[in-house]
Amino acid sequence: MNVLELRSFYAYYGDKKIINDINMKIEKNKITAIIGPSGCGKSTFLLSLNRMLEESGGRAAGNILFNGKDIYSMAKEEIRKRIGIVFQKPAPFPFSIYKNLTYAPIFYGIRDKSRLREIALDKLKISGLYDEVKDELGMSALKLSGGQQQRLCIARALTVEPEVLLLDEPCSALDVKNTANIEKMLINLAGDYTIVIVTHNLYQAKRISDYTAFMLDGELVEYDETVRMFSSPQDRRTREYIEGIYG
Amino acid sequence: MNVLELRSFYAYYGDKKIINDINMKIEKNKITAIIGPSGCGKSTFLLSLNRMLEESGGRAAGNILFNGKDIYSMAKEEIRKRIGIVFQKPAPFPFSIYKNLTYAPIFYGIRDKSRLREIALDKLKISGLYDEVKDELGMSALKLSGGQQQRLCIARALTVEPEVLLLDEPCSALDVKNTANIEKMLINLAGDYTIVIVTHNLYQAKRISDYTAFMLDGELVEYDETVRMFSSPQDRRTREYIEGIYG
Amino acid sequence: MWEVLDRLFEKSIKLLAFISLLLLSFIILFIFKESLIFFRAVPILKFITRNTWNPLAAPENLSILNIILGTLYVSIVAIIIALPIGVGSSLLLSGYVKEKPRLILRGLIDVMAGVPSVIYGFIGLLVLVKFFERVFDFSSGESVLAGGILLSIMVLPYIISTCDETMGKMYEKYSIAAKALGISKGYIIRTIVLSQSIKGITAAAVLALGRAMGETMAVMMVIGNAPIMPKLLGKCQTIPSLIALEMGMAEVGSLHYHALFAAGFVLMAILLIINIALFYIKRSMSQL
Amino acid sequence: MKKISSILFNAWILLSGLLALLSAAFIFIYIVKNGFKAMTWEFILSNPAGIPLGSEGGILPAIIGSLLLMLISCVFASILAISTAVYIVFYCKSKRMESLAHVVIQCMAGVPSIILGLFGYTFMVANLKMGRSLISAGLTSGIMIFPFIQARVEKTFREFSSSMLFSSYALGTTKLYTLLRLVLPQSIKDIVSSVTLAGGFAMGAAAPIILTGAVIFAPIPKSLSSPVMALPFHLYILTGEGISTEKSYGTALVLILLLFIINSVSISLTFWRKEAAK
Amino acid sequence: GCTSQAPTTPADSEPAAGDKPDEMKTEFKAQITFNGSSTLAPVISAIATDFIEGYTTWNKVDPSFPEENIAIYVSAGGSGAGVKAVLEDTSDFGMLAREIKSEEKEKIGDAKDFTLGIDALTISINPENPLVKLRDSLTTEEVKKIFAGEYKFWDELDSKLPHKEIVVVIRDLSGGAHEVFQKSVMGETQIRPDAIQSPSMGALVTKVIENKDAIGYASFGMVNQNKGKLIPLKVDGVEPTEENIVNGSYKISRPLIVVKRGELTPEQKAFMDVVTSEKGAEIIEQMGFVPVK
Ligand SMILES: Nc1ncnc2c1ncn2[C@@H]1O[C@H](COP(=O)(O)OP(=O)(O)OP(=O)(O)O)[C@@H](O)[C@H]1O
Ligand SMILES: Nc1ncnc2c1ncn2[C@@H]1O[C@H](COP(=O)(O)OP(=O)(O)OP(=O)(O)O)[C@@H](O)[C@H]1O
Ligand SMILES: [Mg+2]
Ligand SMILES: [Mg+2]
Ligand SMILES: O=P([O-])([O-])[O-]
Repeated sequence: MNVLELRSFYAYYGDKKIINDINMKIEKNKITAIIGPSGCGKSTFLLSLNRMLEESGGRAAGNILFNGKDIYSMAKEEIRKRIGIVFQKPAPFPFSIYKNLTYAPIFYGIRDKSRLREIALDKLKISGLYDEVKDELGMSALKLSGGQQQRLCIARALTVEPEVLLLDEPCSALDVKNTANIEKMLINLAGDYTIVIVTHNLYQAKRISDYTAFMLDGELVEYDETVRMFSSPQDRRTREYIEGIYG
Repeated sequence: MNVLELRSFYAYYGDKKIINDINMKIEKNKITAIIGPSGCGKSTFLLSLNRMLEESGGRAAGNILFNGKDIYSMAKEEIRKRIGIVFQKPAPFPFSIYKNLTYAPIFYGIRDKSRLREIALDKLKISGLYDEVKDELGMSALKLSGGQQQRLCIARALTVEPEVLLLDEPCSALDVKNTANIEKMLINLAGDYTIVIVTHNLYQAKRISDYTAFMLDGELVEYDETVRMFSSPQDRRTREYIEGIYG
Repeated sequence: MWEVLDRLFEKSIKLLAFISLLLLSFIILFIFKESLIFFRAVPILKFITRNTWNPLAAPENLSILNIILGTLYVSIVAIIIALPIGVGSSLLLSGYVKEKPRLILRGLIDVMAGVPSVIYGFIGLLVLVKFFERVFDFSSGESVLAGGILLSIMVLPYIISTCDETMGKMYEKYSIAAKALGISKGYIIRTIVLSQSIKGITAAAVLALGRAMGETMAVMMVIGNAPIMPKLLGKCQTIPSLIALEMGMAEVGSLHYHALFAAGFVLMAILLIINIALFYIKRSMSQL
Repeated sequence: MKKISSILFNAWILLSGLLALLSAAFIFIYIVKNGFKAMTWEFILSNPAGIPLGSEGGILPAIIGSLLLMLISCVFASILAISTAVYIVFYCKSKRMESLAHVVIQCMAGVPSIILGLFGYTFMVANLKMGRSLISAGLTSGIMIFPFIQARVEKTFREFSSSMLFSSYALGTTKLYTLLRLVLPQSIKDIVSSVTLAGGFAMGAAAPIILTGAVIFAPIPKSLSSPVMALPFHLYILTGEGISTEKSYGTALVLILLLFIINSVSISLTFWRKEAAK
Repeated sequence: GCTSQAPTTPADSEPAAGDKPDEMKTEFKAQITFNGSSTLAPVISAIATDFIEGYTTWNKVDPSFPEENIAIYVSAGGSGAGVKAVLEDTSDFGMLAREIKSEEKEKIGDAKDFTLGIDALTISINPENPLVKLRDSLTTEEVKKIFAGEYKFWDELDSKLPHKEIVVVIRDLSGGAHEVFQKSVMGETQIRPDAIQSPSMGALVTKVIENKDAIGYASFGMVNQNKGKLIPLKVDGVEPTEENIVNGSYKISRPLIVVKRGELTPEQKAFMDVVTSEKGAEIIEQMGFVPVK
């Protein structure tokens, strides 16, 4: 089943076309990886999916259907609630860990203390951060290590119960251990959430994703099951990109 | 032959001990990689080697010998001239490419125009940047791409003819292609320079280094030839770290 | 619920911002309007190119070339004195003073900037002017130079705080990389911080020039207020002091009254040009 | 050659630092030394007296008046200036509107305070019949500090990490919620410090209030429409009419001390913020 | 004296006399404002402070007044500002340290003015000026030449004096003194344009006190307040003394005037009665001026 479907979708910054005529379906409760060289439009692609593109000054054309409904006809707040995003550089709010996790739920009207606490702890557990911080929920989130901050941001994105989780190079600034933690977590999440992850680490794409999309200059060059894509890429450019360096 | 030797070396930030009793020799004209989880003290270790630790508010105890002489008994400017360092985030000076490369030589008293030009072009060639920028030496260095900036910073570090080059995660913000360029360059440099590189990318350590040191909580857990280290780690913790994820 | 509040908030913010901008525009237009009446009677060119100011003659003789020149002269002298000192101090602050003392010093600089001009004027009259008379044996110490020196002390805090801001950032940004090359602090400050702060320094100079030209009370006490062609060691008159001295008597609606507005308008026009320049300097700086 | 230029350079920056420090120290010491004699509790806590008025007694109504003027101008200016800053940074979508706003504000920042005084008098006091009053003078000073507050607050907002804003919007929260729960807690200290600093300027300025509301004698004002005494104007009269040098220095000292107190509030706020950020 | 009850039914406040309740309803103004001459402002404020401290509320001044706090405000901006404030209705009373010009009176319309005292402009010099020992009088012609800039150095006035520049200090245009001096001494002749314009009488006097070569027209009141620090010269042999000023033989004098448009309200009258009373005169005298007897 498809959660998201792009139909001749274009994205622009000013007059510059960044995403060029993409048609693509993203399957529910699977992990889809987006790969491609720097500047090819991966981040822009991701931002388009939950209308954050508008906030960064971009402009979209074409359709993106979310469960069959065009996202540009829905309220952007709702879209963002249902499609969460996590960026490359973790940006925890300068509050306590706990407050980071209740920030959005409070906005969505949850006032009940015990309910809030439940949400916070639940998401911390999901993101594998619980054991590391359970005694320091009041500590400023800025004091966490990079990897912990990133996991906190993922937990925070989950507090609004999104159906889709977009991740933009979430591990690029992290060390092996933290990366492993996050990958483990994503694989666990995949049962309940649809995950789209941008990565420049091909090994990572290979390790965790079910589907992989290769982008070049704003175009979708190839899109296939990960296993197939890495073993027998159809397009010459994909092959070059995958084999190019470490081949 | 050893260029650097640490003897029961400790480093502190305030009262916090970051580097704990390290004894280690670094071989000349080889690449030594430092690996270890985030926060284990890799950067601090590197900063200690050319006394930049003092600038970031840290404090050292114990000895580091550079060609047999204790670096803390030498002028820190001299140490830094002879042991260059390049950081994770490239920080070119806000001058032209050319001026970035002549900045330090002029400080060290070189006035002769043709000599300066020679140095600049030479280092550009070594860092593999020459072909890309040869027609635009007057362009602001800030306009270069991230990977180019990083290579420029390496070239700049080389302009003072250091004997040792320290690199702190130089590729973590770069894409595959730029990373490959820099790795190629480092391998080329290894004949003439001693290189110490901190990386969180185990593959990178494996690909380019002769020796690898694994640090944990400020201690040197294991230090060996890279091939040996990755094939048969002696320490349980090293094994766990290396295998932990992709094992 | 938030959506409703959000819309309400956005509306009121827009309204308030709109009111503010409208108010400011109104004030500017108001001053413009009051001067326009004067320019109908006296052509603007005559107003700014002749040099006799005598509102009591009949018919009045109202031209302010001398006064414009006086305003510029005093302010430029002030900048010439204050800029090197201010830039030097900021370089010192940016590289050689630690974070905490620097914060305190910056606070003190803010206090300096807030010392009322009446106080400066008072000290200027009793100390500076007298010093000139004693030491240099001037017949009277009121002069462009006295005004310039006093003003230079007054604008110094503005220059320092504007420069220090850019310079501090520059130093922070590049010092580690430069130190890693074994380069000394002095050389870093001299070659990177100074050369990269040129735009910041220009901005500071322009800001200070604006302050200096608009300063009233202090300048009025030490320049002698004689509407003659200004000389460095002679007396002069500035537009703000002209307005301050004569606004009391100029009856609303009289030509003299409108002439004072017109003088203010000329000052604003000069300042506006300077400020627009500043705006573009700032913008090109942020694009860096 | 390298030596000489570096020595010259060091001499220059040291000397200028010294000069700047000396001139500041001179002004403070001069005022403190001369004003110290006048500083008694009676001077601070009583009304001016004597013939001519002000040659004896104290300056209590002027202190209160100045504080009230500061309060009014701060409240007025900060509501408008902060709203304008919020609008420009968070709501204004058109670049042209933004530039236009900046030009108007820059333009205003360049208007000398004496001209604002003239405006305040003609428009508020005479045309609107608000009379010489606390409110006219406060509003005129408020207009004077508006550009200052606006610029500083705008800068504070602009420095706020855009990735945090981005993250907040990405959670589907609205702008208002983000502003209230995320931006405000982080920038409130900077805002307060800008406002207090501006308040200090408003308190020290004589030019905008001479025509719009300051008088030689008034008791502590009871309504917005009463004229007030104010420290800078009192100082101006004491010196201008040669009434009493001792009391002038005393008044100057009180004014500086008040500024000092206000500024230390702002300094400690900045300190606090920097500490908290660590 | 000030204790004498303000007349409740004086001839010149007709409306109030007839109908008291009506007066209460319409416009009792507890607040009186003055603006204008910086010379006169301290005098009025001193009287006002006394008045307020003595009575506190209006009903203590006159039982027929309501029990409201007395508020009298004085501000200063120069004599020009006094006329201006009355014309523009921004103050109840204007204060002037010069004659009201007839065209000003005309513009005000129904002008009521009270002359409170006389001030003189003394031609004053620094005590260290050698002129003090040489002569104690200047002729009007000499004064005129000095101020017009015909004499630029002291030795041009008298060859025994040193060759030093004469520093002429004047008031700015908004002060009453400027006009008085122009009219009674300079006539058609212009004052030299490079004279120092002091923003206030205090600054003018300070300048003369501080500068050995300075000469300026210091107010008689200020000279009395700074006895010995500056030396007033005789003009045409006439010394600026109280007597000479009153009898008019010292010519450079100016009246101290309070002016108002229209009739005084009873409460304004109550205050002005005190101003023009013995008590007021005393204060005027204390300030160094000559009260009108
Ligand atoms: N806010 C923006 N305004 C204008 N242009 C932008 C903006 N963000 C990105 N771009 C441009 O859009 C193009 C695609 O950028 P994008 O960030 O999507 O690439 P990417 O594939 O994510 O690259 P990377 O791997 O380096 O993150 C680039 O050329 C970039 O310069
Ligand atoms: N300037 C500093 N002041 C105080 N403590 C510091 C400073 N720099 C680093 N530390 C602390 O020293 C410890 C080691 O830091 P270091 O940067 O050396 O780790 P690292 O191994 O380089 O980590 P990473 O892989 O994340 O870069 C950390 O606990 C860190 O909090
Ligand atoms: Mg990207
Ligand atoms: Mg590190
Ligand atoms: O008393 P004056 O201010 O008019 O000189």
